[in-house]
Amino acid sequence: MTALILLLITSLFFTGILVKIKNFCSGKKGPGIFQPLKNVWVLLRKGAVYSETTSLIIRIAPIVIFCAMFMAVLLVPVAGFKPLISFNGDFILFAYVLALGRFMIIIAAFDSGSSFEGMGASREALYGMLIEPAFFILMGSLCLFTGQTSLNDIFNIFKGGNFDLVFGLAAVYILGNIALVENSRIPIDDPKTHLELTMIHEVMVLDTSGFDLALIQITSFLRFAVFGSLIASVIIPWNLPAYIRLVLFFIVQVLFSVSIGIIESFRARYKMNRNQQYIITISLSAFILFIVVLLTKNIL
Amino acid sequence: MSMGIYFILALLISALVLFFSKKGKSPLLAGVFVFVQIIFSLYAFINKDLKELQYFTFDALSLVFLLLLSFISLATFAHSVSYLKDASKRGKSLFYLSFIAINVALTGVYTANNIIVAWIFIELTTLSAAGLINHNRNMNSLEATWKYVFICSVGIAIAYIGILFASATAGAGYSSDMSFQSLQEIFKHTNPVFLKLAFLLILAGYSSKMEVFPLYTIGIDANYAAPAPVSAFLSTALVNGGFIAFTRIFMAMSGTSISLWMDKVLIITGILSLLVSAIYMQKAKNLKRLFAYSTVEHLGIILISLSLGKIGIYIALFQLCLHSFIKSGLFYQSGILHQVLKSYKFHKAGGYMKINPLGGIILLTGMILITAIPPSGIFISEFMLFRELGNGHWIIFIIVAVLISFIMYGIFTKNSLILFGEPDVIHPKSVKTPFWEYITQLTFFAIAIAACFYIPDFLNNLFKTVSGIGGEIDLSIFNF
Amino acid sequence: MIFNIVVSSWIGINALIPRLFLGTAMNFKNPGGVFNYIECDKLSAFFILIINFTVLTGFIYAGGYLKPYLNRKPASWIKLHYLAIVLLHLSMIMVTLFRNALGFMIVWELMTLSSFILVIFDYDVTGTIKIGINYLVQMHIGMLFILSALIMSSHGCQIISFDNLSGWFCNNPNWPVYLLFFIGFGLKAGFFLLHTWLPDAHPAAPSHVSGMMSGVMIKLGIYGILRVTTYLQNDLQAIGASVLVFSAITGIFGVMMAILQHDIKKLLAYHSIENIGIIGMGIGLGIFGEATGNYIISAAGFAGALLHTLNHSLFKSLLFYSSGSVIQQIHTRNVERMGGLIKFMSFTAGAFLIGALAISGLPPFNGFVSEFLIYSSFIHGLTGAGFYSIILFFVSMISLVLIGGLALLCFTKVFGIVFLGQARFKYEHEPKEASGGMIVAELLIIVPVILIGILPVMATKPILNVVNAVFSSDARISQLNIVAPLKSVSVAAMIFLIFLGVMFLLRYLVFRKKTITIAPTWGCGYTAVDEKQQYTATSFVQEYAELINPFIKTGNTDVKFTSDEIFPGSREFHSHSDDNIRLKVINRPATFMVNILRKAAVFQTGKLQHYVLYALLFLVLIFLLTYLKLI
Amino acid sequence: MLILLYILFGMSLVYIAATERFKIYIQVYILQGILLFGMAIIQLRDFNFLNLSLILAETILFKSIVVPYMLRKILQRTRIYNVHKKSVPGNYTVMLMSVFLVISLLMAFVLSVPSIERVYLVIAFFSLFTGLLLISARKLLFAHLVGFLIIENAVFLFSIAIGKEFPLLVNTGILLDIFIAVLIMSTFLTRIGHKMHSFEAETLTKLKD
Repeated sequence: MTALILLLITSLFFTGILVKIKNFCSGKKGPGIFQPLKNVWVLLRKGAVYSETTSLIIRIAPIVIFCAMFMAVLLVPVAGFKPLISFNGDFILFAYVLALGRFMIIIAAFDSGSSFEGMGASREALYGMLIEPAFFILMGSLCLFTGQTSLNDIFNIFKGGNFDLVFGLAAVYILGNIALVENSRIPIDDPKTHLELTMIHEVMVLDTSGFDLALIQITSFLRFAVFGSLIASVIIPWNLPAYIRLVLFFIVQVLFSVSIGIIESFRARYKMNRNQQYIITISLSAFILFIVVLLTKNIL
Repeated sequence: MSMGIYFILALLISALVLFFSKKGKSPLLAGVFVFVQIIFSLYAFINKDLKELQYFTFDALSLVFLLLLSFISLATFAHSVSYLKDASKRGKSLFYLSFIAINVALTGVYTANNIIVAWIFIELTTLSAAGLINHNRNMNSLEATWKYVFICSVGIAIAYIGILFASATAGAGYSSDMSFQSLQEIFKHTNPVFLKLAFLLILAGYSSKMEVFPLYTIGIDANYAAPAPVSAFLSTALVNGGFIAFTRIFMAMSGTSISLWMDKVLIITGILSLLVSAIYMQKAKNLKRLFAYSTVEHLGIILISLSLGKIGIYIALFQLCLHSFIKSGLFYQSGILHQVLKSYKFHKAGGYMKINPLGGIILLTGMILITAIPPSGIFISEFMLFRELGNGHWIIFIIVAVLISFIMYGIFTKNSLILFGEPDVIHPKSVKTPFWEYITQLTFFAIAIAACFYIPDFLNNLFKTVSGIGGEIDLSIFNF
Repeated sequence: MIFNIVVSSWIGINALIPRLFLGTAMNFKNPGGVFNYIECDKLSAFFILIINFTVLTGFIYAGGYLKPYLNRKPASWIKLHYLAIVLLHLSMIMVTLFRNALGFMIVWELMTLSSFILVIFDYDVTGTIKIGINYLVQMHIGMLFILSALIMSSHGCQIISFDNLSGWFCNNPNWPVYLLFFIGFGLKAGFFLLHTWLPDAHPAAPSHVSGMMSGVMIKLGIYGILRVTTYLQNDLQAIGASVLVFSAITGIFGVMMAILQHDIKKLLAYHSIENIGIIGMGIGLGIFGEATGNYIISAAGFAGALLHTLNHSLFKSLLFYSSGSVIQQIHTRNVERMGGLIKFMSFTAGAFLIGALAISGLPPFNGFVSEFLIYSSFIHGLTGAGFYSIILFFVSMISLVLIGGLALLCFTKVFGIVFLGQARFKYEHEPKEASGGMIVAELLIIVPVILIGILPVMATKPILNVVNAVFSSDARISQLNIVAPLKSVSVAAMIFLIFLGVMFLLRYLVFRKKTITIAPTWGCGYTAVDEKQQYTATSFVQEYAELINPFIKTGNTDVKFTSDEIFPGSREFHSHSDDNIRLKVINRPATFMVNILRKAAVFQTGKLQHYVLYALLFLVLIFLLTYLKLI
Repeated sequence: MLILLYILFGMSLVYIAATERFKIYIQVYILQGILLFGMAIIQLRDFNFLNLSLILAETILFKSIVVPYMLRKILQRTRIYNVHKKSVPGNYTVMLMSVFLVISLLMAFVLSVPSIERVYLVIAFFSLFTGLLLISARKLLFAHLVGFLIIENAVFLFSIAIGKEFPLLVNTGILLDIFIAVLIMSTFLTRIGHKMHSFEAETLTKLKD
């Protein structure tokens, strides 16, 4: 339960911080931290505009996407606070609910019959397909390392073993990259969408509005929070007392958002056709991690 | 005695046919003869192993095929009646005359217990077949008949030389009685070189009758040129005759020192036959020739199974009987098909399934049965064949399997052209085929299907006695 | 009259089955008669259940689907078609029941035969017959493989039967016979390299037939493999590993090809290959688990395989049926010519969507459950196993992940292109919603699809019973380690659904007073948007196609401009992806052989002299062989 | 005495193989009939009326009178006397004949058994090969028919060589068979000649795939 609450809290201000950092780096003042929430609130109170080509799909999709994300939230441990649902192999469910969300957003993009959204959809599908193995390879190697099969136990890496720190950091690196891809940030995608026919994520929601758009934005907040807390639970030792973990958790979250902000402001975006390479590289690095784990398990 | 009566009746009826040829009573008389034929075979079946006129015996082998013959000749007669509706009186009488003659000759071949007598009747079948093949009196039939008669005669002459050799060096002290039982004794003491030579010559000679390699071609031409019912008769009853005449000699020789060698020769012949049929099925342009090639295929398989000892003989008989039923049914159907589509050619005829659905379905069924796909009874025999090949003869197993697959491919591709293809010229279905013409095929196919699930005991026993199996091999796979 | 036969046959069997299924394995042994060799253990019972259900829906669907054909085809042909359906059903059931070779072979071939007749239903469409014959012959070859394996394994036994296998496997190396069996049954199931008949046969057949064939008939290949697997004694590790790897390749190949297809039924056919791969993975895991004595792996693997068999039979038939309704309406199988159909046939669209979600293995549908089982088998293997087996498991698990991702890509494409957006071309008549029978059939399938997704335990427990009964595995362990996670999965699914409901309620409340305006799609400022500018299937998968170009070539055919034409005329361009495996492995050798045969046919000159000469040559040949002591 | 007959028979075979004129075929065939009669008489073990008459019927009556008559009839009916084609040149055929002679000698020696007159075997094989040569090397149906007749002579020689007497009934059966065969063949040959005014075997190659 605590895990859920913590997640929700972090998801509230995460994007805000991110935007703040970006503005700061580009020497602007920028809106307050809670501006994104305000936007969502505004959207929630608005009506909706639907394209005439659309069907039921675009009306139900955002809700399904949101619920799928919420399921993912329920599965994620937060720095030693048990998630609501946890069982052997729950990370499979985790990955697949994310996939469910992806499926829905893609067909929602198709629904408007727009000539742009399909493009975004195709990219989303391809990159999603490519990034899933990275996550699984990571999980698999952590399974192998810890001998556990549920998220809650897997991420409890820090037991003072020789290689814990190494693996922890490697895991963090990979998770960070995955997070960038999943949340479609720079270097994969540019939420500000200076064309390249308006990138991936933003283009898919061109024809969503009002309540639906709000849901989708909340979903992206949650997604950030989820990955953030995964990272947090990797690098925070679980055997610390609860309050310290709490503090550490928030610090990690803030750091995560700050780092993303910094990346976004100081790093250029890849050309679209280079993205595949980048994503495959992530999987590759995950695989290297796996090999290392395998060797440590079987040789040392 | 009964044999004598049968011959006399046959002679009488043929005389009457000649006599009444102007009146056009010949169909009736032929019908009477067929009746006689059936009665005769039933009589033969009732008192088995009866020796008649010293040269004929109703042993199990002959009984099986006598019964078969009575079936086939009845059906053939029925179909020829409708086929000859608008033939000239003279043509009719000639046709029925030869029909009676070939029936008599085949009965002789089946029942003869003497190698020479069998030979004589074989030659007779050739001669009487000529009248049937040439019925249409066009260039094709003339050519086919000439080839058939000529090559059969040559082949049979060669076979005769073989027989002479076989009986040659029995040495003194052995009776010159040429009945198969005594031959069995004689061969045991014959010089193996002579025996091999004899076997080879006989195989080569009778191959013209059995429609296997090397002299299979004429049989195919004959089947092609003859009227459809006649082809049905030729490629079943006549082929069976050749098979019997050969098998009796083979069984007489199988006790001797050359039996292993014979088996190998048989396998080579069988595989070559399979090969040629596989080859020419890819090329065949004509439905009847296709069926003829499938006859070659089946006889090849039968030769291979003959080489597998007692159970092999059992398999051969089983397959031959079912093949007779299915193949004759197919040929009857092809006759109807020709009435409807006016052609046997694959590139001309087509769309049979649309034009004549019942016939189409029958053709499809026959095609499925002849390729030994269950529920065809042939599947059982091929299963047993493979089982026998399975212990030791894996190479033959593979060869046969491959060739059979090719043959299956050929049959289906070609037949589908007729069944489903687009005809280049669509004939309005002028002739309305009466339903009774389908009955023969339906019954025959029904029998062939039933054989897949149940073998009547008397037949099973007949086969067992022929192949000399007795009880020692377990045929309980037939239990269902 | 046909109808009555069918209905009675099902009522009989459906009444019979649950008893068999729940009760212990029953075993007729009354002497003589057809029941002599029949034996129905739980495995058979399980498959019989699947068969009955799918054939039932298929038959209901057929009623609606065949309506347009009734006046176009001869009545007897339609009758034959129905008869073939009955025959197919009965023979499939008998296949699961027979143990002795002859009976098994007969019904096996009957199954092939009846399905052949079903496939060539549309015989006047060019190519259908060729495809059908190709299918028939390949199945025949497969039969010969199985036959040879059976004969080899029951060498010296009175009756050739599967029961001899255990004896043979005890005393001989297992893999050769198992390989033969695998090829034979794999041809039916459509494993990699043995699949070539499948992508043609399914599109050629009418949709209910494709549904039945892909749903259950190819599963009987799986049944055969499982049946043989039950007798395995040694070589387990090698066999399991090879099956695992082979299946992984199969799965990836299937889905890779599927994405590039634009013929909707061909696409679904390739997906059958993919799913067969997944099932095969389960089997491989099971064997491997037995080899290493790790019962969790084996139980989870086998259970996953069986459950996925069931699930695939459900959602694949669902997909085929719904796509069939579409094809029936717009008379083409090319997805590029569809679009916006959800507005005309909303139920079909919904059914297809559910099927798509299920086949992509997404929760809360049944596809996820079976894949979850296989995954859990994998991760159990990861946590405790040797060095090499870990690598094996890991790689094949990743391939399973890839399969999932690719399937998602593929089905978003299909659903999006076919049902959403606007019609890309004008339909010759307004598409109408499928007729009652078809809808009923689809509903019948949708119910278990969702039920299994929400209550996996309900489906998994009996299957675990089957596994425990048939394969050597420990009931307690499997209950503990396999059912427990599924319980929480179902809890999660429940929560998800409840939450979904709540959100819909919320949305309703929010929108109650709001103004909902309908406007044209926003074209980013570009106003003259028309349906031709929609994203097409080809462009959707273009990046992917470039990515996998090394493995699967996709070619374009277009007409080049020549220098002399000042006003270029109309051009036509279309891209295609061809199954190189089929071309290289099957077509070329087959055509090669046939050509050789054709060439060999020069000997028939029609000249009488030559015929006599052949006889002489034959004599000489035998002389020589004898003289040289070759025979 | 016998030796002379053998040699004559052999000569006749060589001659018949070399020539291509139908008239000569017929004459040589008559000659062979007479020769065979001589051999049979000499070989005959027990003189009784039945055997004598049978041999007479088989050789003189059948081979020297009836069959030649039918052959002539064919020629008259179809009015085909002269030869157009010559497939294998005469000298080659003669060479082939010598080869065959050697082969038949070898075979006779291979198959030598005390109970068989070796010389008969040689001649029998020789005539068998000649017949086959006629059938396979000549392109005229008439020549084929003659070849068949020569083969029948070979059969007769074999039966003499092996020296088996079959019961009368059987013998008559055989005789009848051959007779009808020749009869039917000649009728068909006549038909063919009528239809196509030549004995070209080439024209009979319609039937093939």
